[in-house]
Amino acid sequence: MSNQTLQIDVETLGETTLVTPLGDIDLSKSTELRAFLQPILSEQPDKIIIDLHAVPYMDSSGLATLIEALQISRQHDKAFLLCNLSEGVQSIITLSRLDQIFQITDSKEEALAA
Amino acid sequence: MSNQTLQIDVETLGETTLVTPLGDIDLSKSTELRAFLQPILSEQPDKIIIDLHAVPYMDSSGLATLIEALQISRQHDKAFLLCNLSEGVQSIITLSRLDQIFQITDSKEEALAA
Amino acid sequence: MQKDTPKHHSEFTIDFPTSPAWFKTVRMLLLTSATQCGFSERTAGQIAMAVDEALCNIHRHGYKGTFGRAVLTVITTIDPVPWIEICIEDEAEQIDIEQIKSRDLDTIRPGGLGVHLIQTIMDEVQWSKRDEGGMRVTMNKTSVAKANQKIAKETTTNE
Amino acid sequence: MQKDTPKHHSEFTIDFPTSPAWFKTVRMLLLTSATQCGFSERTAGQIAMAVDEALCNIHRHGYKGTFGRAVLTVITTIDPVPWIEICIEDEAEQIDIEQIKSRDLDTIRPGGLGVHLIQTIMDEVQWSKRDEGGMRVTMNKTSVAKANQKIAKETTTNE
Ligand SMILES: Nc1ncnc2c1ncn2[C@@H]1O[C@H](COP(=O)(O)OP(=O)(O)O)[C@@H](O)[C@H]1O
Ligand SMILES: Nc1ncnc2c1ncn2[C@@H]1O[C@H](COP(=O)(O)OP(=O)(O)O)[C@@H](O)[C@H]1O
Repeated sequence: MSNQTLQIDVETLGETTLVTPLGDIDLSKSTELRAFLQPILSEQPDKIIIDLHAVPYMDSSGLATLIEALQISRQHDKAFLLCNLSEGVQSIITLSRLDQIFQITDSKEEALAA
Repeated sequence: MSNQTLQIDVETLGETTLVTPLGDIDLSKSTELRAFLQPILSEQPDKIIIDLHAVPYMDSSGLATLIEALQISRQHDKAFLLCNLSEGVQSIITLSRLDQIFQITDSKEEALAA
Repeated sequence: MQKDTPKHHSEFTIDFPTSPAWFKTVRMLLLTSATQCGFSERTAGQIAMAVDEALCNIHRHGYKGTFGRAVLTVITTIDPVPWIEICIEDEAEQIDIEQIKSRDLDTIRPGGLGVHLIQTIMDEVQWSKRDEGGMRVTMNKTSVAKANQKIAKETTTNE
Repeated sequence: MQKDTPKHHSEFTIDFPTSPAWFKTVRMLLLTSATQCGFSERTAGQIAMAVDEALCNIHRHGYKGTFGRAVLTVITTIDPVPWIEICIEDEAEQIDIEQIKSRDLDTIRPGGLGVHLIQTIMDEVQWSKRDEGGMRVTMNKTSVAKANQKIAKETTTNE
């Protein structure tokens, strides 16, 4: 339901941090994702992968959070990837022409190998 | 979405038929469930198990379909069980005091053994 | 919890087709407004169920399965406790209120459970004929009323 | 497909709080009405997204994140092709229409995507100040218009 908090799984695989949010990321949830990503970005792992298979819907506030995380990763000279996009997320990323800006892979394995 | 058809998995295990509907069973879906159960009821297996773990919501038209199937099974002197009720289905069955009428088990295994 | 919504009073109205394809969406509307005013997810789910059953009846008995419309109004407040009032108005054929009744639950037969569910879930339910034609059902529930009544009864019995 | 709903015309209005807790439910309303009038699930999802973005903007920029209300009206028809018209009226502060514009997409920075998304998804979008106070945004889309324009353009280019 809409007033539950966003569930986010996180896994550390060597120098890579894999983040898996579960559920829609809209205006009611994007600040939670932002707060969750901040300490991870500060730790500066070599690679951050956001697995989006369990995010059916994302709005522009969710996208803004991802763009900000990408900017910070770039400042640190670290990799930031998206993988496993659901149809809804693919749709908003294409419509906002961000498919050229984000590094996107089909699977988690490809993201880990990239 | 609401105008898709109800997905129903069916499995035959010896003399038992296990039926697993996937999704809400409300007025827009209960006639589909009824049509699906009819040929199975005609075959008269020893036991029919309806696994309801993947049915988050059921309304009284869904219940009516299950009651009808129970009646037919009883006429044939065959077993008809429900298992794995979701919270939503548990709620309507308790509220309509049908927990005394249906044979209900927590798991599929218990239903197979019953 | 959303810090932006004052919880003391909220209201919405929706005018929509009484087609089964709409009922899931209407259940979500009820879930949202009932949880927003402080009902538990479980109780909110039951309130959504009561409205769903009322809509099924309007569709099947009122409009006889043909195209119709309903106007749903939901008013919620949290002061002093979560409270919800629901009104559904239709333009269907008017029937005598005595005909709207739940069946005897001891006989095992399909059908006749909707009215029982509505009455069990909600604190108060009332059907009426609208002067303008069509029917109206109003229902309300607080998060404590029935529980309190039950406690009151049990206390009386135990003494 | 529901056989009980005539597909030629449908309309609903809902008056609700512009709280983010409501936006998912409003997206479901749009998904239901857009698929009911014949849009694909994919397009219906994008229409729901456009409305979501417009509501986010009303909440954040119009009402500055404080409590407010919106009246959403959705009209659909299927004749001759699926068509949807959406109107959202608020009572928020009025701003000059020129201020509602999408940012340059070539710079990588968060924010400023909502208006772009709304304009890309819908065929026509128009913001205006309401005489009674507050703002109004109306938008519409048919299932073919943009595709046809594109085909028309390509045909002209190729000749
Ligand atoms: N909105 C309504 N309009 C007309 N009749 C109704 C309405 N709601 C309920 N009824 C009457 O009340 C009876 C009991 O309803 P219900 O308990 O939902 O069972 P069912 O719909 O399965 O018969 C119905 O059979 C019908 O005669
Ligand atoms: N309903 C509205 N009320 C007031 N200003 C608006 C409204 N919608 C959009 N705007 C203005 O248009 C700008 C662009 O909006 P948008 O593309 O959604 O990006 P963002 O909201 O991230 O700034 C906003 O920054 C705001 O100034």
